[in-house]
Amino acid sequence: MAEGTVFVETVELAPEPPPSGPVQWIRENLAYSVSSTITTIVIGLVVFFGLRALIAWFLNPFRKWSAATANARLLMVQAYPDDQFIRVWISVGIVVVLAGLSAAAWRVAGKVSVGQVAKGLLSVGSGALVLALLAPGGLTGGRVIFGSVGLVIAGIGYMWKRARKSSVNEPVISTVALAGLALVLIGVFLWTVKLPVQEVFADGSKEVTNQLIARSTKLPWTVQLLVLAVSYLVGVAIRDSISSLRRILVGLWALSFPAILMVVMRAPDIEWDTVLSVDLPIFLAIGALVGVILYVIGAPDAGEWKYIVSAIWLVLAVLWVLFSWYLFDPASSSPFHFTSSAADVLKRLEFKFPLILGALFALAAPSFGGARAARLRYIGVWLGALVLLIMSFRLGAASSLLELSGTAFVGGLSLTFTLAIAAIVLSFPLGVLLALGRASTMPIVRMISTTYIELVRSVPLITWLYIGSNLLNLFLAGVVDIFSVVRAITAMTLFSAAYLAENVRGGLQSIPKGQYEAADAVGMSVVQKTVLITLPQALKAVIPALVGQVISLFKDTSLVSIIGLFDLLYIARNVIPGQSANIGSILELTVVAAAIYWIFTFTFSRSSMRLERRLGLGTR
Amino acid sequence: MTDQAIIDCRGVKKWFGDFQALRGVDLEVTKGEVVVIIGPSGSGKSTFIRCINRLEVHQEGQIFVDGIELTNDVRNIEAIRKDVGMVFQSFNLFPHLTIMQNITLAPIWVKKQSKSEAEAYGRELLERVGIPEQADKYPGQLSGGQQQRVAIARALAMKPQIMLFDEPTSALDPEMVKEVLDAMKELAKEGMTMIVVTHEMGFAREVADRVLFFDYGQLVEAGTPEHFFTNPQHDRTKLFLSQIL
Amino acid sequence: MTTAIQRPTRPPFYRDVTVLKWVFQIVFLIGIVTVFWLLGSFSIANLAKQNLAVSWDFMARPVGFQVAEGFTTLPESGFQALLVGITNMLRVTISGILAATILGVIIGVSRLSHNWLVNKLATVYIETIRNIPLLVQIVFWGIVVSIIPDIVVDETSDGSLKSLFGLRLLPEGWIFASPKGFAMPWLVPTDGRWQWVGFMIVGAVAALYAYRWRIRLQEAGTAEARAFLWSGGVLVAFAIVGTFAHPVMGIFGPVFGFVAAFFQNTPIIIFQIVLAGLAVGGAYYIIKKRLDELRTPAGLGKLTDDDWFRLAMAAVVASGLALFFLLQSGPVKAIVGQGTIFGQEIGLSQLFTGLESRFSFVSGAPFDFSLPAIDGRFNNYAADAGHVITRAYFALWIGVVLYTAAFIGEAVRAGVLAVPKGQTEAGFAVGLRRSQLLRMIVLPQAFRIILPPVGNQYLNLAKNTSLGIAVAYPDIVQVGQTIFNQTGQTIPIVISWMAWYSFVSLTLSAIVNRWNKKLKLVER
Amino acid sequence: MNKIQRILSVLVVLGVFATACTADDTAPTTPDDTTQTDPGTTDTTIAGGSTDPTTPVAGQTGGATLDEVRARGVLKCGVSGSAVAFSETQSDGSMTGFDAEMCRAVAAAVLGDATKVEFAALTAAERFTALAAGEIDVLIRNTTWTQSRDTTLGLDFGPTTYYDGQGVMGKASDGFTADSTLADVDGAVLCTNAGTTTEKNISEGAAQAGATIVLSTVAEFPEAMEGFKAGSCDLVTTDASGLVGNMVTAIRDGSIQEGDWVVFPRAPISKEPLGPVYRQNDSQWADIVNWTVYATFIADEFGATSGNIDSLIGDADLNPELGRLFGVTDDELQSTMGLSADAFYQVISQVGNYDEIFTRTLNPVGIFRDGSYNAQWYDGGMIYAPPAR
Repeated sequence: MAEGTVFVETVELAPEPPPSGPVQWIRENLAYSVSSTITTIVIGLVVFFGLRALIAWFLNPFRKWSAATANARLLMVQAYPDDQFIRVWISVGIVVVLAGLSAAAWRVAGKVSVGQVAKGLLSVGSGALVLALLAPGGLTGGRVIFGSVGLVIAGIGYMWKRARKSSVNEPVISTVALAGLALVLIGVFLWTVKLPVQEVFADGSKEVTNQLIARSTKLPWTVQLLVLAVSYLVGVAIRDSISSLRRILVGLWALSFPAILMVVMRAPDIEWDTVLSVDLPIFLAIGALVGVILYVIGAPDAGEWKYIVSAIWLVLAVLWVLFSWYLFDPASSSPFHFTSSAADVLKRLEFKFPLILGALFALAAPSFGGARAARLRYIGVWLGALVLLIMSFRLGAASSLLELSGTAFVGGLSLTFTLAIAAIVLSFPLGVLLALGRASTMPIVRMISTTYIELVRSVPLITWLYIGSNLLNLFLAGVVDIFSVVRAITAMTLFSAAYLAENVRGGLQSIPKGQYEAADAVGMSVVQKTVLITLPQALKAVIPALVGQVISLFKDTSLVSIIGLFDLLYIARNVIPGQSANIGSILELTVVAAAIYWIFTFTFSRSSMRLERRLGLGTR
Repeated sequence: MTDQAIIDCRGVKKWFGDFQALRGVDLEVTKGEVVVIIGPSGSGKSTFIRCINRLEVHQEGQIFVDGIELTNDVRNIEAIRKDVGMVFQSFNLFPHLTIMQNITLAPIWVKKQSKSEAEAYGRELLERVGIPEQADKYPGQLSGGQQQRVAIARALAMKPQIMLFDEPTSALDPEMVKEVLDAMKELAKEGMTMIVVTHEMGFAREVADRVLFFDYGQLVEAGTPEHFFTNPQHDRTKLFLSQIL
Repeated sequence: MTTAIQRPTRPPFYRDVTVLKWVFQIVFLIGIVTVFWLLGSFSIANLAKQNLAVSWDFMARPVGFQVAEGFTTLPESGFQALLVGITNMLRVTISGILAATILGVIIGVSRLSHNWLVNKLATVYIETIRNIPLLVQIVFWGIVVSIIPDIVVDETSDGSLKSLFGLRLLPEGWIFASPKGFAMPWLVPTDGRWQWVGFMIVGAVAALYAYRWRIRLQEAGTAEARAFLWSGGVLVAFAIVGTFAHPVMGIFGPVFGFVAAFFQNTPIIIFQIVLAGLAVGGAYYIIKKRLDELRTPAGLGKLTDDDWFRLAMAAVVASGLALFFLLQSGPVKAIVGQGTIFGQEIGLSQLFTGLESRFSFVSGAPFDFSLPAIDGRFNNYAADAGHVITRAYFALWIGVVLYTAAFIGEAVRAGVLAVPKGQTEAGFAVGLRRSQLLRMIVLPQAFRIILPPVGNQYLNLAKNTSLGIAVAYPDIVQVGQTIFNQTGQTIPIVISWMAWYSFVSLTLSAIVNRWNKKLKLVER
Repeated sequence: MNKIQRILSVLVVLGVFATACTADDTAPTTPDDTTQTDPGTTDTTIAGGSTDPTTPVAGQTGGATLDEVRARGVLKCGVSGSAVAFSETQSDGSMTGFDAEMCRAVAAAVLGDATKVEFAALTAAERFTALAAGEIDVLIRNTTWTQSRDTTLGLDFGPTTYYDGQGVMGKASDGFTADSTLADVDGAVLCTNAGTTTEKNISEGAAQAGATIVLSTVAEFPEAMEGFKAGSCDLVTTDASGLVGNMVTAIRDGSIQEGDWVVFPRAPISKEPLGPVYRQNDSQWADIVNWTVYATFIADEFGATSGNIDSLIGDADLNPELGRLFGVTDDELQSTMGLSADAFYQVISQVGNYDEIFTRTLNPVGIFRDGSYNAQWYDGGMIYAPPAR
């Protein structure tokens, strides 16, 4: 055709924005059909009245929130002495520094678009506004301020969102800048927001006044925030020059937990003359002897006798520990040799455990030895492990310089964390071993592992905690006293190991058979196959499940309150309502405890999701 | 080179449950020989070569590799696996290790070579299979043909006397088959003793010293490629060849 | 080149893979046994120092404490107290599983809803509930129930929840809510219930047949099946007829009596032989099945050492059991009801005697409809009217239900999302509505993916009922704890706990596995 | 080469064991000196050793708790940590209350310093195990002295420091008065915490009085109080001291008026003598704990307080009994018990006498001595110490 039809005069370059605006949004998301409209209205009413009741309950002047704010420290660390509190801050500081450095080393900094920020502002602001409007009662000052701040934030967000539509290239903001802003805001809150604090008088009466949040802690927290910022910047500065920064950080994280325990709970009294007269000789003698043996049997041309020697060695060492420890004690009238504390047991074993460790190293020597350099490296690892072992014995057996009033252990949220971390760290090797045992071709080993895993998993944790708190004492009273927290950790470790084993087994099963065959075909030993091929793949595959388990273990620590450990829940539920000033505050404190748990668990699960996504990207 | 058999199988039998996979296989392979095994799927060819490095355990009969009998003896198994390299149908590269790590893993940990020594040889091998530039990548970043060539390099890194190939090209796209076969031909030229399970008749014709035909767990027919492809004796062989050629 | 096949040379034992493997395992086993032996001897010695010895006597003795709720609140013996704990645990578990499933599906579907409000509400629910320890939630609900008037402003004086926003929901006096718990109408079972249950078992069989019959009809193409409707109808019909006709089942009374007498009067040696025979027969069956699976033309010589181990284990366990039954008449007597176990006569004979008495002719309805009532000057719920949900029960129940439902909701959502998008599109393409699509296309397919995690959640729920101890709900853990606080018999109580929970876990996982298998078959 | 290596390594392994074994043999392994067993331990204990193999396990002879405490330098005292007015953990983590003061008194006697106490907060369930296993030296945790506990647990009970009795608290609006009896509770929902003797007492008591009650148990007593306030419990029962404490606090809070709640019956449902508990068969330690308690009684009896004790002992005509007790005169008996002569002087001057302790800790929650069993014997109460001579 000669004359075509022209539909548009000029070609639009910029696309039309999709229909938007509040009305459109409601039409699409709340009222897209008759039934959805009805649902929205009904649910909306329920939410409206529910929220209103909830807010009313929270703001009710009869609520004893001051019981929580006044006892904030009790909830965090139970009875930690005032003059030693700097230790707690140092511990927090260690974590903060490591967190800052890690954030830099793993390059968590990302970009977020202005649109997303605007959207966030809009929803936070309107949320605050809605809450302020929903609150029953008149327009009192606090509510008006709260509501108007919300309105302003929402307004900024909305304007920003509208504004960005005109620009083609969406601007981005660094998440680090946002995080910095958040830190500044937290700092400002620390110095300005007032919360109820109670003063208790001699006759038992009390007065509640609003005071600055955490009068005594605002300065330390501000310092911590600064430390966080500084350590991040330091991390950014050094991450390119130190190539193994990530590996070093992983090691530091691993060491930080025992280090913090030592700092906070023990302040170990290291007797240097003992270290020089005992530890050093033990280290030199055993280290050198075993080193020589490892050098000899790690040689590539050593025969099978190397296994036999190591096996006999291991059996002898284990028997020696068992028999000298319990049974063949000529001086004891009963077969049970009593030692009064774990520290004493540690002292008694300081010489014997290195021998067991040495035997284990000797058993693995043929797998990891080899050329001269490899053998020397292996001996280096052995010496490092020996140092750690002897150090932990020395530090564990040393008496504490720290005098703690109240119970001898940190309680509250710190205990919750201690339990969770200790249990997950300790259960990890056990769980991996159990998983390998269950996947093993050896029927007796498989049977024992399977029985253990199934039995432990079928019985609830609380019964294991009872077993820990009652039976463990019964089993071992007269041999070694186990501190109640350690008993709980033992029970949780044994419990969590079974679940961990099942997770790891899932990972093991996900490894294709070809991987085993390939490893076999190049002549790897069982140990090599497991350590070099199987476990790295299996563990990587189960990281999400493991993180999930950490989260549930964190929640499960609350069960120790039933066996009377002073964790967060126990303090909230028993100790604080047991103060004569705070009788009747149990519901408030339970809510506070729930909120604390929620904050941590929610943060964990969100970050684990992010981790999963990152890992998913990183595999290929 | 002597006529001494480097692989000597006598009456090898193997069952999976009540399914008999091998029904008494007798075979001798001399040093430097390239043996190609063909046969319909399920005929036991893979099982057979997997018995040679004891990935499968034969139940009756005897297998000698380089004069060592395959038994439950730990020492013998160790020794034989160092001597026998294997390339799998599905590559079986270790996905969590780089190409170089894949190749040097066994020399370092099993042969106890030093790392620098192993890496030097590893680079040489990569050169030989034609992918020197991929050393620091991960298996997942390579094409199938490249992966299989890495697998060959990995097997060669142990300096084996014998190489086993279990259908090395059947998981590959057609255009990648050639690069793998070229690498194998190169190897054969260098005088490596090879046992190859494959459906690549061209390869068999060109490279093999001997072609074996397996069916129902038995060695049905053996012969030189010319004899085999031009004048097969057994009816089963004829039928099979007529179907695939 | 024909070389004769020789016998394979045997490697020296210290290099033989098989020998090494077994030596390692035996050393390992000895190590484990030693550790347990040590622990055992320590605990016995330590108990002796406390003038205690492990004993199950408390099972037969009066306990001297009151259980807060259960089929009896004044148990006569430790055994009965534990039994109360068990039934209480089952009450929460079963009703909790039902409620959590319903709520979980609602939550899961809401999470997928296009309605922003519904979607967000479900998300908030899940994120709140999942991230707070269950124990904290149970404690919270326990406190909340005890202070209801603080929260709900009750307009009526008697605590009866009659209306919402002025709207009458239920007839007056049907549901009560007060800090003392909740009360609702209930079908209170009477003596006739056993016969009625017997009647319903027959009805269930009939319903099953009806179901199959309808399916057959449909397959024959003669009629639309409505198989569920039919079988349900049959069941309802039986329930209604049974309400009046249940005394018919009384004829089973004498039968049960005869069985009871048989167990009571047959010489015990017969049962011993039968049980020993069963053990041997079972082992024979297992071994034979295994051998049949492994049979090779070359005979048994081709068994791996693993197989040998299994067979030997089966044989050893079976002969051990057989010997035990033959030599020990006590346990056998207890099983058939000629002796006592934990001082209780609870054998088969007693079971059938009980059934006999319950099936003898009784007239009247099997259930009474009963409305809750309030009496006394303290305005308590009358004990024998309606059904009262106590504070502890409610706190535990609502805790585990809300908690489990959050996880079930996530499982449902994941399962639905796992159904390929093409299915949804195809469903829309043939003109299904969204709800129909969900019900008829998506959920049935998602079910297969959902079942394993949900089964796991059921198990968790069953185990989590043990947290009732935090609100003093008398389940087996709480009752057991009270017993060992009084008697010091920790070890027997712990063994009872383990036995019971293992039993529950095994049963539940067996049921879930069966379902799983069934679904897989359907798939083919 | 191979052979030489083999022999060498076997020799080395055996050598290690040989040296190790000799090291082990030469180390003293006497049971009362376990701290020295292995090379590498320093002898930090004083004579007698800190860890007699038999001590902390109940049912054996010995007298080493004192030495153990001395060696440790701190007294481990088991308390509740959440019992209003008896042992409260304060917001700064310190322990206050009647039981905590008694712990301090023992520490003052043994170590001369009332602050050298390590409080172990224990639940009802674990308290006896903790004591038997040696986790604590003495248990002062509102624990009722009963025959069964005394005879079966391998523990002994010291003198009663507080005579408590189980009471019931009801609301005046339900018609209860201080004169109500158990017969009046018929038909009520009665709340208490599970797993204690209170539960048993009330069911037995109500049954005897012919009243049927609905017993509703909670896990922790504060929850029972919440229920009582809200109405889910018509009555609550526990030791009268706890009831009064809760009532007074509620009155002070303004949540109830004086007289809204009443505690009854006049004669308690049960006798609940509370006092220190220690391991059986360590009579030296038993004497120390008992006489520390008695010292506070006697000081109260003769009017010696922390305020006036210094002027008292300087006084020439000091009561001879007090003189002996405070180690002023030569015929003091504390040294015989293994304590320093001024042990009880330290108790009174640092902690105070019984009346001071009582007034300081229990008066604020509304518990007073006058007219109760906890008055001195000459005031008609039951606080009565054997003479110090």
